[in-house]
Amino acid sequence: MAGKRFDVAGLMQSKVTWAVIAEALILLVCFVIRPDFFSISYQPSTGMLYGSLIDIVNRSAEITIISMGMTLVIALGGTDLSVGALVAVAGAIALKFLRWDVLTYTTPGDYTVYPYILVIAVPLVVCALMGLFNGFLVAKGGIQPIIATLILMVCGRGVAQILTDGKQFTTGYSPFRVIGQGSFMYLPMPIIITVIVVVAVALFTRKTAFGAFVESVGVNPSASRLSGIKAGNVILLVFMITGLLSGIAGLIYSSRIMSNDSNNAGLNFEMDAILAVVIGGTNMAGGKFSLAGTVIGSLIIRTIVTFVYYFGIVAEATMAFKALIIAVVIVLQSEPVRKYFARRAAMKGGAGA
Amino acid sequence: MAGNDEMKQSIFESDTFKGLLPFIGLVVILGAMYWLTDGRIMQPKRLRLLLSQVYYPMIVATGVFFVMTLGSIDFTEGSTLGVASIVVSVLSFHSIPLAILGGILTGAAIGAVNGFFHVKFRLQSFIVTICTMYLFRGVCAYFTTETAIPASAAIKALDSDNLKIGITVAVLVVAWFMFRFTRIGNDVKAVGSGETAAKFSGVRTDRVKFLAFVAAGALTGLAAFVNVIKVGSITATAGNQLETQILISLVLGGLPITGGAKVRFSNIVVGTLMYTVLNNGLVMLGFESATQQLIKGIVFLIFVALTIDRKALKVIK
Amino acid sequence: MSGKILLKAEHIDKRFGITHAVNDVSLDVYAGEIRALIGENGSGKSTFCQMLCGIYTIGGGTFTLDGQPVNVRNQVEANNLGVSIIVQEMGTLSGLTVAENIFLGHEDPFMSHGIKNTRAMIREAQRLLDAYGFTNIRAGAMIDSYNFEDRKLVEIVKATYMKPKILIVDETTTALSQNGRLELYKIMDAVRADGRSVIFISHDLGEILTHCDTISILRDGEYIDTVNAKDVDEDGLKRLMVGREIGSAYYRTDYGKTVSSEVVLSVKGVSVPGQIEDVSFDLHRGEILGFGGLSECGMHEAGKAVFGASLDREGSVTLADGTPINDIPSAIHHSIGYASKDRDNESIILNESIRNNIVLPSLDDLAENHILKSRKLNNFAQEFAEKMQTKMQGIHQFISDLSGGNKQKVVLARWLGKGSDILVLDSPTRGIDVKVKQAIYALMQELTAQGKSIIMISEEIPELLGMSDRILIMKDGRISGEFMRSESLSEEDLIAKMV
Amino acid sequence: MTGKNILEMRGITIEFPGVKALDGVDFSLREGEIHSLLGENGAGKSTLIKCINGVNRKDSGTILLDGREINPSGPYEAMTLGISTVFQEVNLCPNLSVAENIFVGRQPMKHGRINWSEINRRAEELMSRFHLDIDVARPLSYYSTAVQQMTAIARAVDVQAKILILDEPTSSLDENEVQLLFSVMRQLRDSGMGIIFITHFLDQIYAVSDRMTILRNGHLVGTYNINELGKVELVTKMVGKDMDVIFSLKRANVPEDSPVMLKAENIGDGSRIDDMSLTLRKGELVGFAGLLGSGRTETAEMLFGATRAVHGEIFVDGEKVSIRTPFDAIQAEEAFCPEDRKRDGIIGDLSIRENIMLAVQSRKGFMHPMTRQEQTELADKYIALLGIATPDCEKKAGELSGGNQQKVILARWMATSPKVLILDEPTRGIDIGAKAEIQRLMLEMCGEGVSVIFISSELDEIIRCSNRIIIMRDRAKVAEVDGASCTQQDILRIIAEGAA
Repeated sequence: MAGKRFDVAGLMQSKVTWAVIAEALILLVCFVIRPDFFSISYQPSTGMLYGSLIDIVNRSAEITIISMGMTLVIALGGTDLSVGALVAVAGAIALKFLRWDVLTYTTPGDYTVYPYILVIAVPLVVCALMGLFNGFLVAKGGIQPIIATLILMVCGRGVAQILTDGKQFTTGYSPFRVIGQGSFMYLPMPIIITVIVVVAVALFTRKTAFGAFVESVGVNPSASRLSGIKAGNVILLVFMITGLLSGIAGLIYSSRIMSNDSNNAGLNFEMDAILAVVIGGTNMAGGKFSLAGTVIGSLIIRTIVTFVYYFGIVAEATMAFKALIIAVVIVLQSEPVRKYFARRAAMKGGAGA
Repeated sequence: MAGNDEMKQSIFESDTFKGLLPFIGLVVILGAMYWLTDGRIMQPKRLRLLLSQVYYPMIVATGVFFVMTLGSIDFTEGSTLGVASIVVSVLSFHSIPLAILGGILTGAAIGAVNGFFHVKFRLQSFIVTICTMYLFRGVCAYFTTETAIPASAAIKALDSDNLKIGITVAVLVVAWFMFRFTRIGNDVKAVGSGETAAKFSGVRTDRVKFLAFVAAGALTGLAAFVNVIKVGSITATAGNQLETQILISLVLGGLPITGGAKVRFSNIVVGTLMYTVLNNGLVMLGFESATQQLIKGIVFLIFVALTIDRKALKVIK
Repeated sequence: MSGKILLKAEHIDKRFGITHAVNDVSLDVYAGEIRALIGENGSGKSTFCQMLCGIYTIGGGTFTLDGQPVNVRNQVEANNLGVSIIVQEMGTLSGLTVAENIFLGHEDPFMSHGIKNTRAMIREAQRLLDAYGFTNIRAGAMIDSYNFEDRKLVEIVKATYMKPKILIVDETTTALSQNGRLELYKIMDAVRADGRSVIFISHDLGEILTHCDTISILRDGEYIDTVNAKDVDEDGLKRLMVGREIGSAYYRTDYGKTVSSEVVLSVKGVSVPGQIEDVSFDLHRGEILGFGGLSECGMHEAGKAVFGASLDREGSVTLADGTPINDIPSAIHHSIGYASKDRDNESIILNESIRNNIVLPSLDDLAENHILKSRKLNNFAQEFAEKMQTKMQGIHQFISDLSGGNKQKVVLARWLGKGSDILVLDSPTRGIDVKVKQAIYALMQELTAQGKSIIMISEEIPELLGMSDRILIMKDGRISGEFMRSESLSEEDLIAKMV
Repeated sequence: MTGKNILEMRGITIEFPGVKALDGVDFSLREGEIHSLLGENGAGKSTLIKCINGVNRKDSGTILLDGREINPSGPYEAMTLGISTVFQEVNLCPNLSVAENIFVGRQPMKHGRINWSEINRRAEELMSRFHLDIDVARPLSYYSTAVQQMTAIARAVDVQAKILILDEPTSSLDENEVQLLFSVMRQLRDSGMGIIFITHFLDQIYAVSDRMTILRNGHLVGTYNINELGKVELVTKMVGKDMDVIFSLKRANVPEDSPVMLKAENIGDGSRIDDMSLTLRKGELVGFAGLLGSGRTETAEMLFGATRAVHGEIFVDGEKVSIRTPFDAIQAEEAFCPEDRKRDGIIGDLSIRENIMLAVQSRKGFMHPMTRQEQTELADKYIALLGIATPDCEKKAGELSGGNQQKVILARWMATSPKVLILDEPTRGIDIGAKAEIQRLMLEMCGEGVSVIFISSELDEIIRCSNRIIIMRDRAKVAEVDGASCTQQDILRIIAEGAA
């Protein structure tokens, strides 16, 4: 009897519960308004399943992937504001390698100038290095993460533009198209990539002790150091992972538009990723993190946007609408509210017993 | 013990040096720009242009200064400026004083929303203000996407340096006075340095925090008035990226991101000036915007590396 | 004493760099007395004597011996004037024989036509040694063949054989065995009996009290006092030496003090869910009310509750005039001060200057028409930081640089400055070293003497027993026992109520 | 006094979800005795009582009343069997009269109507047995708590109880009332009733009871005659921590030929400590005494690599080691409990399990993770070994008391089985029980061959535990004294005045 009562209170205390409830509620509203929101159909022409739910997951790919890294950064007690800029950088480099010949051939065709492997690898390596640079400023330079990453946030897009001479390339190279628009096992490729990334990050943090180290450094760096954890290396690695994941997101993004867009690619991604992590129940002050929560957080953000599009709410209000719902979720998750509900749950449970 | 450490600290680590660094930085950047532009940047016309870009960021920065002294952060300046500008423009057709008042009240209301959620629900200001940033940017976009909102001719007629300088200086003087000579400054600093201890010393921390956000909003609302005078009509991009600009300005000015006792009022003035001079100088030198961003990033990096207080690594509230 | 001043020191002064080793010391040594000179290390007693006998030059002031000024450049000159010293460190020269050491600088009687009559010298030295009873020392042997103690004995001979008017014995006894000491005491007694004087420096207060007539105390280079050995005991001397009590005597020693029946604060039925339950007590004027218990017994929360700092508090906390205390600002406004157990988080603002930490609660009082003046704040902070003897570089120093004890002093300075009449001190001496503890205990007594009341919450039972007028023991959130101050109260009594 | 057992309980076990409230407890009550039941809150006293009167069902074990097995299903059945309970909160009706309260539920009837005069007469009789001359017709609320208590007892007595259970009856009584109650209790005892008495007040136990039974964490500690056990021993038994342990701690015995385990030669950090040397032998405990800022902590930090020694050499177990970071020190099998537990020791938001496994894991490197099960086993082992008070190993370490946090940190390091353990103020700010336990653990580890450096501001504990004491002053070692032969005064003097 006591056990059960505790569980209710405990669940009410958990932010992840609230995130799941919120997502369920939003979907429920969608269902009530438009029952066909949930329909999924097979489209032979593209060989893909099609439907709003698929679309939500597909479109949330970039934020989900980035927020995996962001979860770790936030668990360390930091933030990474540069991820959006890195998305732009990754796209710029990929397109540069695909279309180095842009001066001679003007129409984009199904070809690449440099080997495809470089098109994929170089952006990822560069983004990982830029992440490492962030990590270096934080771990070795002792600069607060928010400021350290602000530097790349400010000049990252500049770098992307310089790399592409301020030009916007387009490409028609079909293997590149696969990343963002292809399919595998009836599912859009970004979903597959997202699943792989989420599983990889989850395995890496939970099947090794890395996750525990991240949490430990996030809660108390000094005690962690004295327990023998090389806090600096943990920080470096986490920022590098985040950089790498931003690179992956950047490739997906540019593959979707088959182009690079240094000004708008990844715009506000840092904010979305941070929100996803926070909605997912990871505390900004660092410590315990929940990757599953983050995935749900990211889905919530995307669901809201899809909802807005789907029901034709004025496009201009999308942002306001999104903010409003997120605000509600976050308020529901806030400590005073959770405590209030936990107390009520405990009281009810107690009365029942 | 402490004494010894102090003596062993290199001059670069000393607080005095760090306190002076923003000033040195400003002089260096001014000097470099003067030299690189062959003195063109100091021409009266250029100088006026430069100053005209200083007014409203400086007013906004003054408000944000209080928030950041708390150790909090505010990302809403841009969207607040946008929304408040719309209000000012619309009201300007009725009465100018009403427009000013409306702008300030709009800003204060947005600040109050931020403060309320930050204080009542114990949410990090970071998160709260990201949400409200989206929210009010959305509101701003909703009203301005179709057409830009024009302001009345009457308000545009006010465009004079004297007025703008007057407002800016008045804001700075009043804020400086409050920060330096009243309880407010002390309370804000105390909360930034140690919230619990401040509470146990009798500071009404929740009220202080709430008021700081309201002040930041109200000043942004006032800045919106100055902005409207200058631009005359409001588009969807009004105040875009202002929050980042203010953040960078204040950090360049030497404001520790964690707030607290080491903030100086001069951070506002020096930081904003430094940012604007750098910005203008780079434009005058004819750099592309991409290169400008890169240079700004590098300058910022150098400054941060030199000025940051490494002892105070902690999360932003 | 005999009343005749043998040695008169006037305004003696000496600096080593920035250290003021001896600061304007004036004292008289009478003929026929053994005068002890005591003080902590670095109090300047050795320096003082070493100036007298020419080891150091005199930095300022004058010594007058028997009406004759003494300003010598080396020990030999001093000897000639009748001042000899047995120094703390090794005073013999190796590579010389015992006899040569004894007559160093006074070889003249043994010289004839530039040739030293070694045998005569040795004979004379041996005679002296025998006369002193140090028969095991051979005057012709090299000094190096003797151990430290024997060499000291040789020094004694050297210093006294020619009957100096003033014999200075600087920390010699520590190097001597019991027998050696007895010999030395005998020699000192003989000097005194002869109407000459001894200046005796030692750390062993017992020895000083038994063998000296008068005792002069120096502290930090300054002359403090001269007392008769008969009139003081060791504790008294220690007090004079360090300027405060040390050792076990730092708690209160009074028992049976009657506490005023005037209630200044009354706590009724205070509960904080999960922390304390139904706690009621009265605090009287001028009382130290101790709270004890195990860590989780709720006593810390009780302290917070009094200060209005508890969330979800039930029950009432009222002042004598019925003013309710429900939140921190009203507590502070009504003269309640609070020093938290969690000093770094709840008491001081770590990243702030000492000044701002001290003035924080008093800002409203210091403001004139809501305007604060820097100078006023500085003076205020300076005054109370000094009152608490805070060790700091200045009031603008950051408090994070201070030691735990000094941080606590700043906290107390803050509430002193605020003029709080009721102080809630939670674990006031936690993590603080002995000297500061003493200062805090002394302050608590001083404050209660002024009619202020203190609630002292402590995990240290001796502290509770030592300082409280009344002790409340808490257990599981309730008050489980009450004890009045009494000598017969033991730790076990309190523990029995705690567990 | 030496009457036969009227109540015997054997192997009583009661489980609540997640906890064993009682675990195989034996208890017996004789005829004509007052038997005190003692234990801390949560020790299982109330559960035992509730088991006797049928409120709680036992999961196993037997209850014999006068040799017959009983299994009361509730207080009423228990009462009919002759077991009456007076609870802490008197469960009477304040609006009814004293007499009514005594007879409620079993009012004497006469011609189908309640016989009021009979009730009042018998009630008066009962009360007068307790030397209480009161008007039994008045409502109960008219009287003091003591009378109410007596009424409850009277009710119990009138049902011809053989066993009377008094649960904390004295907590709301004043001294005179307590004496009154005691005299009633004695009277009832002399009439052959067996009384089980529960109270928190140790004095009262000694004043009134014949025997006592002590419970701890649901286990039986023992049953004792009242003159068998002194107050301090009693408390000791109740809390399970030996208060006397403090006085009986024996410093570690280090053989003459014990090898040197840690040797530091002229180490210095370039600013605060210059030229510090020390040796530490296997199984030896060396205390560091000195004021704060005397260099104790700085030295320890250097030995552990928390601050880097810029010169000098460190040898562990005869081998020269390079210790630049704590990680190196852990590889060299050192362990360090820092002075500031909150800042440098405990990782508050993580669970006890994670806190304990941290050092072991960091020594292994993160690519060789321990499984969840291994972690839990490790944590549970040390929770049990060190007696960390927690429901399970998943509780957040930050929510523990100071003493338990310190034990968690100690467990973290014990789990690495270090050769050298450095403890900086391990007993600061924790309560006496935990202090004693930590000292005991420290000495036990010495006994197992671990070399310990123990830094403390409390001189008596340093003297009590150390084989040797290094005294520091002004950031240098000024003296090294033998732990067995020095006194507090000696150390104080050296601290105050420097070495003689």
